[in-house]
Amino acid sequence: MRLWRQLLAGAALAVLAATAQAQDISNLPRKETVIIENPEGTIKNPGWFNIWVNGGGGVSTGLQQLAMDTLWYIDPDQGINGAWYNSLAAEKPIYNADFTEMTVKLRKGMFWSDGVEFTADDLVYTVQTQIDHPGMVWSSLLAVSVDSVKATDPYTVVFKLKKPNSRFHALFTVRWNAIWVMPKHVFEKVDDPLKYDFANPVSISAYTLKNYDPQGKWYIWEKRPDWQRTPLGLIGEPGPKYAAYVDGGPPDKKTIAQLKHELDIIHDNTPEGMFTLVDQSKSLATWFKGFPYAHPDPTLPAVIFNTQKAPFDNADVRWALALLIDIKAVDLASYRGAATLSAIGVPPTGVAMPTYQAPMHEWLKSFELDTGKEKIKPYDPMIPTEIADTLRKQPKFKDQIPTDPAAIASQFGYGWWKPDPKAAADLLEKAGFKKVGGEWKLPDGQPFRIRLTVEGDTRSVFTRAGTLIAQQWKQAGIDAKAQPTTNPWQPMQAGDFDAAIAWSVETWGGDADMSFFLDSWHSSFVAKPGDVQPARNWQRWSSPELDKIIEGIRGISFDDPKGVDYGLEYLKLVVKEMPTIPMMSYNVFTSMDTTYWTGYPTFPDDPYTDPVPNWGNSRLMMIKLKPAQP
Amino acid sequence: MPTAVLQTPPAPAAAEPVLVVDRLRAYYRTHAFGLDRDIRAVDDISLTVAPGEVYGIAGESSSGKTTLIKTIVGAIRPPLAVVGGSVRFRFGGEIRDIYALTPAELQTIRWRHLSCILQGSMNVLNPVRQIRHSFQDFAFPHMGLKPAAFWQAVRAHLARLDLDPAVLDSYPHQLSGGMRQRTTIALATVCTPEFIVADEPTTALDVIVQRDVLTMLRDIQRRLGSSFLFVTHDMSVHATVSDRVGIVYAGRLVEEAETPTLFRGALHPYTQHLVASLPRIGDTTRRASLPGRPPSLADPPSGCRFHPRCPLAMDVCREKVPALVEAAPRHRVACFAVSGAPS
Amino acid sequence: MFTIVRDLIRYNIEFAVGLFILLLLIAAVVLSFFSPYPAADIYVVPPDLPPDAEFWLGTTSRGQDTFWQLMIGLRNTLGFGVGVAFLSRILSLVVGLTAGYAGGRTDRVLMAINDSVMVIPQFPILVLFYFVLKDDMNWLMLVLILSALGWAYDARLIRSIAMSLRTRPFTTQSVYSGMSMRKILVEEHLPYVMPVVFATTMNNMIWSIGMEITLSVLGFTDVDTPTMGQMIYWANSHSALISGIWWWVAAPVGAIVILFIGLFLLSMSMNEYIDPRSRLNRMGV
Amino acid sequence: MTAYLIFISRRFGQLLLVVFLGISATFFITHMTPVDPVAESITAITNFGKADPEAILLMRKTLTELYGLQGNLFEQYLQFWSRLARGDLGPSLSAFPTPVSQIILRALPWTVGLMISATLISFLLGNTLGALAGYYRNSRLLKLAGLALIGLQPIPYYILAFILLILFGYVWPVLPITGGYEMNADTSFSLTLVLDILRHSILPAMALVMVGAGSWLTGMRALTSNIVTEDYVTFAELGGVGSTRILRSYVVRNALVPQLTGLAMSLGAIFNGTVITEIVFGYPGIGSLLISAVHAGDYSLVLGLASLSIVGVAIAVFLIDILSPLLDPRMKAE
Repeated sequence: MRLWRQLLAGAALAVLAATAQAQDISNLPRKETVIIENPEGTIKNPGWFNIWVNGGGGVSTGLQQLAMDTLWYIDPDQGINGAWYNSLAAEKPIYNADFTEMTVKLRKGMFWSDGVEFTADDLVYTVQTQIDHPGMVWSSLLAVSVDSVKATDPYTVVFKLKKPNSRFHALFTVRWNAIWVMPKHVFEKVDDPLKYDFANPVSISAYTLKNYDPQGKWYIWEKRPDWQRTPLGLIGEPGPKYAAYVDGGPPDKKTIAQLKHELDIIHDNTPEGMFTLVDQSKSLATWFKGFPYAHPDPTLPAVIFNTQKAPFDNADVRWALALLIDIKAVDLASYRGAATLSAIGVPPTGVAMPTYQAPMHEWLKSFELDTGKEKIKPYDPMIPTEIADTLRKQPKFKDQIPTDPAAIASQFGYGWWKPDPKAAADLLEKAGFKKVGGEWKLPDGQPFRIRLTVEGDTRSVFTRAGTLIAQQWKQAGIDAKAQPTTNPWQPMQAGDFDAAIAWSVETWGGDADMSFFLDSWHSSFVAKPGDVQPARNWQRWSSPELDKIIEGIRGISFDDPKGVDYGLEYLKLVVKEMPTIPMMSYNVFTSMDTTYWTGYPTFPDDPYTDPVPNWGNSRLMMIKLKPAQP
Repeated sequence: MPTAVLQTPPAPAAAEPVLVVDRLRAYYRTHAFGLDRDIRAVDDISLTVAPGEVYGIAGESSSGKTTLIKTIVGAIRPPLAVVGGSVRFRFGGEIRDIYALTPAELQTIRWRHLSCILQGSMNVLNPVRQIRHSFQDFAFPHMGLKPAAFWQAVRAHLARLDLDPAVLDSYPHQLSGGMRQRTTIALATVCTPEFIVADEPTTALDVIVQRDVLTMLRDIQRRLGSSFLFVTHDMSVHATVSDRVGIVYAGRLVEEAETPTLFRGALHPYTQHLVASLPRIGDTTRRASLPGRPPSLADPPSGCRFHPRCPLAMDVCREKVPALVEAAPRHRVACFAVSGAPS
Repeated sequence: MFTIVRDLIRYNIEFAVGLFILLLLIAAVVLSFFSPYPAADIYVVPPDLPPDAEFWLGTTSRGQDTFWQLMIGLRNTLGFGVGVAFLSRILSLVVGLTAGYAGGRTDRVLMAINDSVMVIPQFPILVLFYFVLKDDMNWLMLVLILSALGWAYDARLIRSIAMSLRTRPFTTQSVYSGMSMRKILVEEHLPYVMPVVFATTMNNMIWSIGMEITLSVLGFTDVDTPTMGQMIYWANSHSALISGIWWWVAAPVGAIVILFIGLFLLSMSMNEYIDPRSRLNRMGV
Repeated sequence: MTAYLIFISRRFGQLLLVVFLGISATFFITHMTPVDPVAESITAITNFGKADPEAILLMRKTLTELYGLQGNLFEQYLQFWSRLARGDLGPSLSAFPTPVSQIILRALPWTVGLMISATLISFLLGNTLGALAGYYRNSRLLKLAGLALIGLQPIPYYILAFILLILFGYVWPVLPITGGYEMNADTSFSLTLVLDILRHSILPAMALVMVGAGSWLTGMRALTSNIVTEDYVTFAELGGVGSTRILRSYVVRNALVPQLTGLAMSLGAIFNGTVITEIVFGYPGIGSLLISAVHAGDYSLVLGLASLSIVGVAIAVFLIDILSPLLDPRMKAE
């Protein structure tokens, strides 16, 4: 007993000692430090900086945003000097006529943080080393397309390709990430690049590693004194002297941390968390000033069907299920209304809005669907407006909901499918289904059973959407049930699922070229049932028309205006076939605190980049951020 | 210390009594778990014990013996409650009313002046500690000696009782029942208390062991000259040990006399029965066993509590409670058949 | 029996309160079958309403009536905890008493099994089971798995008591008086370990329900069976704690706390009654 | 004495058996998981970036070979034991080629430090209150204290932790809410570092104790309330032995054996880590490591952690078994 008295006394003392201390979260000068959430959370193998090997080290720990670089960037939004800009490359890629050769001109006077100049040798080494070491991240990508690579002079590299590839440069064009260049002079000294942890990474960008948590919870980067000698430096001088990427913890905790001004940028949050911040923080910046606040990433959450599995191989069934969804309810249940809807197969964001969404909007209004009994016009352009009206009724959002149709379109989307149980029933009957005692039966008499795979707690909004969609299907007489799993990509790769809420469409955002995701939808990549399906055609759907479109795109250069026409063709095709039910943009609730920093990207004032901080592209923020306090 | 023991002379019977129990009433008051009643375990008992005297208390099991002792030594835990009467000890010339004492005072009296030997010696010693610790806990605080002197005294005491000092280093479960009981007795007597209460100290021991223990008790009592309150249901034990015996029946004292008197001329039918049931050499007649069983103390029979089983029962016995009256010098009995019905 | 209960209520406040709580819970369970809404359906009422006359415990951000969610959740959680506790108690009593009494080879074999179960790290195993079973990882399955994992520890506790009981004279006596082992264990030893069993039952229920909640919070359970854990999971994934929907969290937490205080009071008063050495049974003066 | 030695050696054999059975069971359950480490790794690589299906198929092949996952389950099982026999847990699959042992050892001290202190504090607190409550049965104060702890105990740990976090991190911001030490702290040993670490451990420890003490209390209370009715306690009271002494040397001393078993168990079990503590307070440790390993299908890491806790608990059980005859002399060494 005496012992525990002592222990208690000890604890009490500890509390005193603790409270006596100052409450800084770090000993860095706060005014010169920007603190950013890294969604990777705690890094399992913190000391691993070899980003070319998947060694359990972090990627968006600031490593790819602030220390790595490569030839080109395409910004998901406007960018500072245009969406597509040259980084280590001096100019755009130069292809030969049949796209079997690509020449790259490199910038002069770019230096690694250890003072060695970046030259063509580094690029050649990057490509060759990865081809030679199959375990490396981009090894296979390069191996399958590169025949040979050589430097014709210190600032020119020529790739000879195994087969025509008009999009080869995409490998070196950052959308979230790309193939980062390796420092030859460091790696050539190690005997096995697969086992090398690349401690104290030399940087080719404006920051270098200052310190990191051996427990993997924070990484601190410091502005390079010679930041001018880096591609990022060429765009402008970075504001923050230090940038810390930290493990934010659960949403509620991040929110508290930002209210305490201990976390400048929250990567993503629950809608409620975001609303709480809007409600309580006096120093908040968000992408959309008002509702829905979030940044729409160029990623398209959808109901993805396993089209190799009956009855989901039948377009009528897929359409029926689409018409049984009340998107308004889903939107309110998942994003609490804070989503940008999309009826078509391209994320409603960036250039896609003018190039695809707007023109398709007109086409959809007149689009007709044959239910077997009648022809209906399923498209409802009024839905976003109705959602806006519903939200406007809630006092706390009242004055934040736009009324101008254009604004509504850009924030809530152009439209979606009108719920139509009757048409859905017709379609199911057309597909040979029967309704027995309020229960839909397959043609063979079995109950119509759907397990809708959703991602568990990590993406709660998807879980919410899935649960509600399952419920709506259930109410229509289908044995539907949402099935949360911690990693939906697992069953989707294995083809072990009925339907899932995930995405198989990702675009550049800042560029109209669809090949980024569409190329992988080619029938030649569709795995046999039971085999592993490579990214991204999780629906395992293919059609001759689609193949034609894809091959067409392959045949033209990336900046050929015909690309947009192909894009529109693809969009119309997937509307008819409905291989996935596109729902909305992937809205990321990124919130930024202006207590210490200003100049965050916002729409429409200055949408210069995606604020979502794990994107390689988000490095542009460093240029625009200015201290808020002297 | 030892010398002191040797010098203590046997106290004269006429001296001031060391214990006076006056009209003691102790009931179990229970108000729970389906039972809501008073159990009159000790009902209006008065007795005195002279210095150096061994006062025996006899009676069937569940007649209230144990409770009587608990009450006398002041080990009173709910639901047991003292309803009336008093218990006074006379230690070193001053009178101590056991119920008037503060817990602290009570503690100073225990073992120094008043110690006990309990029934069921198996569990009276802390099973997980060596016996030396018991001596340490029980005796050391009361003897006011330096540790060295203390242990020397303890060893001497054990030796005097023919106990190997090695018992100090053994655990209770390592000792035989007899050994354990002897150790307990050694423990109870090491402080040479004026008054020792022994509750069925020899029960559950086999006959031979019983004898040793009894002789040991007797002889230690002689040597210390302490008074004993000796409880057992076994009349033969009383015959050998007690100077005076009180018979308890259903919570009341029904007869009290010096041992020889009691065994030769018991007056109360119940006592007569107890005495008669003792085996005697050469006697072959069947023992007449007493009909019926001891009454429930929860609602005892009206009048004389023995009447349902009494061969001499009269009407008056059913209505009136016979008082304990002196039938002969130093011989008290509570029976209308002896004292005659009240007019 | 009836008089006992009556007097327990009359004279033992702990029991009275405990019983009252228990009745409340039973009422809740019964009530849950009359819920106006299907348990798992969402957006059946307007979301985020604070408690008022119409919605006694307010409504959740999923448009569910917190009160009815709580009733149904209580039913499942209670069933869950009791199920696990009951099954695992039986296992641990049988193993613990037998091993402790029999000793020797029996003891060694039983303890080898016991320890193997005991050392298997529960949490990873549960998570793994979730991955393996996926859709089949329902409420009942979890009950079985947890019971299979949750007995070993208490079996040891009971064993250690049984071992010391064996050295008591009354055991030896009953052995000589030719009682069968079963009889000795059930009639002589069981009452002695009962208080501990009661205590462990509580802890076991706290453990199993806690496990269920932990797994739920991490999203490793069946979201279609509302339990306390599920309520907290959903509340948590809607940031209820910080967005001021406190009733969504308070309801299940309050319920659980009350549930366990009730259990505790009951087990406390029960000990008084069952423990063979509590003064009452020794009153045979 | 020799009997005791035989007993120990026999128990040691049992220990080895238990460890073997436990680890084997975990091995097979682990390999039942449908999660495929290669697929996971590929997801990690391609989820965001450019993905060329052809390339991905090639990647599968190379990674499967690299991770040494070819060969059937039984072969892998043998391989596993032969490696383990050499004390090698193999390379982590989700952090290839870093050795599992290195990853675990990095996080372990934090878990051990936090858990041991938290466990001991709750043990002492719970048992002390439990013993007192069982001995002084009608003390109002103790009843209240007991109820308080018992009321805290069932509160879902996640919620309790968060409430503490909000109270001491936001409402009354006196304690740090995240990490094992402040960001950019100089990790070379110094008083400031120790204080800093202490400071960061207060909230997690507090939460653990709050939920932990209750069960000790109830257990101890039940045991004590039995023991106080034992003859040797009554006798000691008649012997005028002081009540604190009775409580300590008679009551507690006799109740200690089962409780110490419990303590040894929970000390052995600390290698399970405390996932939620680590999640809520962003505290370093092996708990969240385990979760991520399970998600990533990183068999070798899961097994490494599992084996650790298996050995931990097994040894605890072993120790308590060989020690209990010394604690309670009545138990003969069997």
